[in-house]
Amino acid sequence: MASLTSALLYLDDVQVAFDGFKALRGLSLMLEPGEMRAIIGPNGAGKTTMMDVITGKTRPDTGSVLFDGGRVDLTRHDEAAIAGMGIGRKFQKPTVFDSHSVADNILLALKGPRGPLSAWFGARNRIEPARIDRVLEVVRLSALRDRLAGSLSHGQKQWLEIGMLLAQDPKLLLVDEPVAGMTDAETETTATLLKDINRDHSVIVVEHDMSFVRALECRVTCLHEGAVLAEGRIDTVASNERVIEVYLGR
Amino acid sequence: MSLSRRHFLGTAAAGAASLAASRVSFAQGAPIKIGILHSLSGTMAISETTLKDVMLMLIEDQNRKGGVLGRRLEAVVADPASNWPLFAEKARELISRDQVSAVFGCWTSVSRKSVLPVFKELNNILFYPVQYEGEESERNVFYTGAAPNQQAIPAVDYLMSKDGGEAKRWVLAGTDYVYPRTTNKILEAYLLSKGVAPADIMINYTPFGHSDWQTIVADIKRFGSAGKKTAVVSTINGDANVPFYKELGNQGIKATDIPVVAFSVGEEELAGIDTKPLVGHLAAWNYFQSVKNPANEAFIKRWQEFTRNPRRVTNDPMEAHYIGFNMWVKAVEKAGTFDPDKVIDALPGITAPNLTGGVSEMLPNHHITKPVLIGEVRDDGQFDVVWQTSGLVPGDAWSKHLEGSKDLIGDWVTRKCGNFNTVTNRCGS
Amino acid sequence: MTVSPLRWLCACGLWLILAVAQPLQAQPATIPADAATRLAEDGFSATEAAIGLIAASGAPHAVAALEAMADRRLLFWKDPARAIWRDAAGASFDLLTGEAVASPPAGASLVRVNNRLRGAIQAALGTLTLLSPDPQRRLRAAEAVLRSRDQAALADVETALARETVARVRVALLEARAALILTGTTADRPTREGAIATLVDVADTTALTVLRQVLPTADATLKPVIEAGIASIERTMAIRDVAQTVWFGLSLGSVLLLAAIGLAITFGVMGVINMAHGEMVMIGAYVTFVVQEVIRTHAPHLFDWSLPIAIPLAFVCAGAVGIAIERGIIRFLYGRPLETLLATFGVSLVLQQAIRTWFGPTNREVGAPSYMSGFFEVWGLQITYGRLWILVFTLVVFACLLLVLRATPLGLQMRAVTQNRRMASAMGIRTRFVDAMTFGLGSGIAGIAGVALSQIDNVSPNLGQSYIIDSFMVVVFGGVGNLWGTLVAAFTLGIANKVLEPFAGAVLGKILILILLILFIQKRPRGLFALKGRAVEQ
Amino acid sequence: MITLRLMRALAGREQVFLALLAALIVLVPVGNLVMPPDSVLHIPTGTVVLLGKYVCYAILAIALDLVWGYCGILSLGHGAFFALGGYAMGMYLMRQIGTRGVYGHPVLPDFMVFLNWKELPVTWWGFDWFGYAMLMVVLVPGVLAFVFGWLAFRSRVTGVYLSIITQALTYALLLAFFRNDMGFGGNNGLTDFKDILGFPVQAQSTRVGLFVLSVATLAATFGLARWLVGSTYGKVLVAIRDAESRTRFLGYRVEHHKLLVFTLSAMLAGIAGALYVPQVGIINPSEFAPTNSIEAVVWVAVGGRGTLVGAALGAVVVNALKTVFTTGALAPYWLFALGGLFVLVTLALPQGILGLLERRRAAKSTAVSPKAAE
Repeated sequence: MASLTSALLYLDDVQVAFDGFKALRGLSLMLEPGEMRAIIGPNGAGKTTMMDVITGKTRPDTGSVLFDGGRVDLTRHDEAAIAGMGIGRKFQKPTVFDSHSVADNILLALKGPRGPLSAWFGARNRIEPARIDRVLEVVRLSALRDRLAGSLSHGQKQWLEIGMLLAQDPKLLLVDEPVAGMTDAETETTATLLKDINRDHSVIVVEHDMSFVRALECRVTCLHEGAVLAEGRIDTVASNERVIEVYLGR
Repeated sequence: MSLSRRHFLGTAAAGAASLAASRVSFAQGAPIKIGILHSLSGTMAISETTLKDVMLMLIEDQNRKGGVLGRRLEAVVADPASNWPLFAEKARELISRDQVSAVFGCWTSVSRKSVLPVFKELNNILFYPVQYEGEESERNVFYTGAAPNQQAIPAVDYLMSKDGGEAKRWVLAGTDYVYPRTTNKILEAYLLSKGVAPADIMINYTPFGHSDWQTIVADIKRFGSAGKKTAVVSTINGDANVPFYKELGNQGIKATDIPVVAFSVGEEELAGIDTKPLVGHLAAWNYFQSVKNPANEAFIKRWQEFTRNPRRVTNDPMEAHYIGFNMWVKAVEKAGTFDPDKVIDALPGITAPNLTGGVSEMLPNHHITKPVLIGEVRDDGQFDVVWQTSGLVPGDAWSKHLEGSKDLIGDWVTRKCGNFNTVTNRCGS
Repeated sequence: MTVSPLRWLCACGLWLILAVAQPLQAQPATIPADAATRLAEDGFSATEAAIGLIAASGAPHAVAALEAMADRRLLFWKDPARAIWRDAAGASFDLLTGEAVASPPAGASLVRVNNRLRGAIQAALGTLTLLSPDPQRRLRAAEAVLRSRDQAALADVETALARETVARVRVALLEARAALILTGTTADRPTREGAIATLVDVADTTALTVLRQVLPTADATLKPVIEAGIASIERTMAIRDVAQTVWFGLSLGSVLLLAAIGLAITFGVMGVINMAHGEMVMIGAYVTFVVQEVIRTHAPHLFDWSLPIAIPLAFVCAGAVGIAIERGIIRFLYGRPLETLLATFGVSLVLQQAIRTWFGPTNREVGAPSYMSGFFEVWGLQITYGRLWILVFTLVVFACLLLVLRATPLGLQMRAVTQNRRMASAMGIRTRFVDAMTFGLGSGIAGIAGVALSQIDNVSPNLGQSYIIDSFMVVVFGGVGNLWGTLVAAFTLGIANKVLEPFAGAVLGKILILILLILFIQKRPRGLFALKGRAVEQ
Repeated sequence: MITLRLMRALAGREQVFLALLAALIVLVPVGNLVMPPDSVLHIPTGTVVLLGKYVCYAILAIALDLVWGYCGILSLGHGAFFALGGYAMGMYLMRQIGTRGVYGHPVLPDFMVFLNWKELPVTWWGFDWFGYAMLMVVLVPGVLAFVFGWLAFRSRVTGVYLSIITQALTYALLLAFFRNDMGFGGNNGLTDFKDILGFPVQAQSTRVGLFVLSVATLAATFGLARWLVGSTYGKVLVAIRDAESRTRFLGYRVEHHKLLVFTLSAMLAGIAGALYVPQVGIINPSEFAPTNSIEAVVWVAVGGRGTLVGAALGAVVVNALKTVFTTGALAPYWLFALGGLFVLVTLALPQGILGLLERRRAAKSTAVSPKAAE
């Protein structure tokens, strides 16, 4: 087992309650640097809440959330700070800046100073277009460079959002249901894309699509009622009695 | 048939012979324009709309009498929408674009202050019909409403008299703006000079449109329980009065215990209140609709006919416009021209009958002489005059009871100065 | 009219009682002719003398005549001096003899009264009616004696006290007697001490007034007793003040709640920013005005029913206008709250000006039915009926609304639609209909609020504007989408306002409340009782 | 491609706007000062004052468009910043009156004399110095906006909630300035100004000068705003407007960005107020009325939000309508017209007048383009 000091992300006994409803009840999770992890689980298992906790949107009631070998306590920081530390997040519903062009979406996401003055007349105005092009190439959107993001198809938006994540160059990517609403071909491409990304980055993918999870060929964690039900290789998890009972069905 | 009746009424209202409207012939020349600058929308519409109507009526009647200097008069109505900068803008429009010969308008002090520079710059005439805090005398403005010495001080005198109940303790309650502040300053100085102890004076200010009077009315009640006869002098403004009086009625403060004398509550304001619980509370004005004399009765009749509403009430500022308009007509006739500059010089000394049976005179300080009447509220929303000054009181532009202004006088006839200092003998300081 | 025989009965009854009580006193049937002469002088002092003559005459019709004078129904003639009064039905009676007059001559003038005379009449009536069979009258008489401190009444007060059975009147008589004893010169020391003790027991503002009044002239030995009495009353009153403040706060809170409760539906439940909300309140107030006008002209005896009649009408009118606004404008703007805000602000301007055009810009008179006027005292606390009924009414409306939301199909559908529109639609709920009904409900409740507010505020086109900001603050403070929050917020703000008012003054108090609210929202952006969880945040 | 074309089209509109301002700067002084009064080309002083007022409103509208149109912060309290700037200028103008007040007091303004004030309150110190007053014109609204924004944005008060508390802010200020004890003249406000930097306020040439200054300031404001929204910062603002939490997860401190634009906008509003006061001759608490702020929002909506030029256009159009409608027979219907306009714009013209023109042009070009494509 990995230790706290070597782990990129370390969640221990995290609990979150909303008005009495316990969304997370003692969730513990550990992620190695460079690892890709798929999270599965039924609705209400706490997948999105977990992401909220990691990215600083929701503060846990108890438990510790540590990053970068235990050096950073994520519960003490807000979204912007956590993003700055190198945790990028893609939402379940693709969220891009509709009234900006595809290139501008990437421009805003690219790593670099993010203060208002820098944006007004500082470094962010002098970003080289080549950096944008490089990202667009990876997510296969070069041809749509000047299109308004709002006019993209659902799948294209998903990719653009992944592109924006890449542009941030984070240590860890949190990807929430990246293939929802995609065609089979698009799903396949996305799997390849994520595996490519995983070469330089750690990735956590939340997904329902089991064939997609299989295609990722990574460790799988199954959540249920706010805690880990099973963890391991996909075949091990998929054959777990409890997993079958609560999630996969017989 | 109707022609002859209108003819008769017109005559009655003016007290002079005239021809029926259709038969009046005017001399050559375009009509002379008169500006009417009263808010028809916004918060002040509640008070000012009536004044616009009364001006329209007066102008119509004057035309029926043959106009002025043989020229027909034409009203130009502007709506400054209760917006103070808009008052200045509309005043400028009336004077420079419409070339009016005089403007009748404004209600609040701030609207007057707002248009003042415009009238000075373009040298035109403003007739201002509302009681105000004084401390002003401008060449271009004629103040036909009451100055504090024509309303506040006589009212207090009355309450101190035997008939008024010999009040010994005073609550000065007002809306927090310049008129109540100044009036209360003057009254406070006056009361202290009359030997009232500072502890027997309670001053209270509330915001515009204050609607929850529970605490203040309870305070007044408690203040009135000190064993001395207590009276309330109210300079509460417009909208806040209705809830104030409703609360007074509800908390059972009767006029026989603690009388309230108001300076901003007239027939028009009472029209919105059930006055039965308020019988006996007082108001001080220079005119009440209930005053009995032929001129007033004709005026009321004409007004109700003009507005096609037999229940329409008249009030003090309407009378002020009535006096002001008639003074303007006489001054134009005296000067023989409509030129505002000449009319301004002709106005001081002009007299015109008021509706309470006297004859008011325009003074050199551009204020007028008026009788002061104290009325008690009746259950039908009218006032019973219970006291009145024996003669007419000349309006003081500058209060004798304020430190900064007791040496100042306004005199536009001999000294040509609105703020002449009688101690230093200089204009201005 | 039935009043005049009643009056006569009262007067006769009084006469009978007087006759029984004082059998030795001669009973002149007439008022001295001098009274008419003095009245004909038409001066306040002369009239005051006449009042004295009438009151002292002991004539059986003196009460009726004095009441007529106070109500401006007494007329006089000069040369020869004569006076008659009219009763409420219009019949005329001679002042001196009390006999009916068939056809009074022309040229009469009204006897003018001012506050001083009204006070004198009240005092005279007080003495004359202390033994009236009607307890209400006796109470008023006792209060009049207390106010006038007319020493001559002391004997009558004692007599009345001896046979008084109604507790309330008894207290008033006791207080009056104590006041007479203390302000008089004849009583001995123990009697005076007893009187002081009585006043300390009553412990109201009048008692305090009397004690303060007699303190300067009291003899040195009695002074400490009076001072101790004053201190005791002041202590009681200090405690009472706290209760009074709380009551004022509750009352203000009920007004705030009433104004905000409709908004809690349209804004809180539907998320629609309705800037025309205040105008719905205004419509309700004008409906009340119209109802009262109709009643005044067609069925004056129904006046006390005007509010119960106005409430459903106001609900329907304001609700209909609300539905029209929702169907005509707001439904195109769902999901765009800021645009809704602007459009409804436009609507509010139009509605204001429409009312101004139809009803004129001036205030309209809305009268208070008998049960809404006056006050009663509980433990020295003055509770005005109007405010009390508004508080009760507000709570009833609140309870009804809760019931509608919890227990009716519409309430269920409303909650379903607000929580998940698509799902509700899929379940067969007509979401558009529910939207319109919800908005109509919120507006209708605002209309009902207008009926109540017409009792304490101006009925003018500006009525609505004065409540809109406060209403929004209440809803936001309480937490959007939470009716209980709105309730707590309204009463909290009401009481806070009233607690601050004596220290900071009305203006500064209001400013402080606003600043505190702004700061509070920074601390808890979603109000006092915010719903937590993911559903809310999205 | 479409974006680019749109950009070019917009830029064209902006050029027209700036050209118009340049024309105003030249033509109005000539028309007023050079042309004889009976000439057709003469522009009466009243019109100059009126135009000057519109221009000040246009500056306010642009300031508001910056926060609302680009950053999605619907401030219903911008009138407060405008009024604060106006008060700062008004206080300077009051101090310039010197001994020419009716009481001839060397230091105290008239309203303080007759309320028996003995000395100048601290808040008034330094306002006799023009530089200090001008500093206050931007500093007071700026600091208020900064403090308010810092509190509000940090605790993520957004959308409607923010609108309501901005409204509460201006309402609280309204009540405060109505209080005579504050020492700002209460309900009457500040008025009867004599001169500004030694030039008499009433003089024709001063009026024209102020007008030219206002137009120049409008141009400068527009330039600044255009530079800002054209930079990446403008893109960040739009990103915040469209997807605030997305922006936050990208690592932007949304509150800092909002705070900068909000403070800047408040300062611009303050400058607009400062220019407005000497031209209309009065500043009074009713400028704080929540209705005024809402009306300003409507100008922006009418012109077209998020376009800058549209905001300025809306301010001028609505106020010109107001001028026309409030005189003569139409006067009682003004509120119907204004209210109707609000409803119409929000329902039928979500992009405002500019959006309408844009659509017209787009329709024309698409009608032509198929042929061009062939």
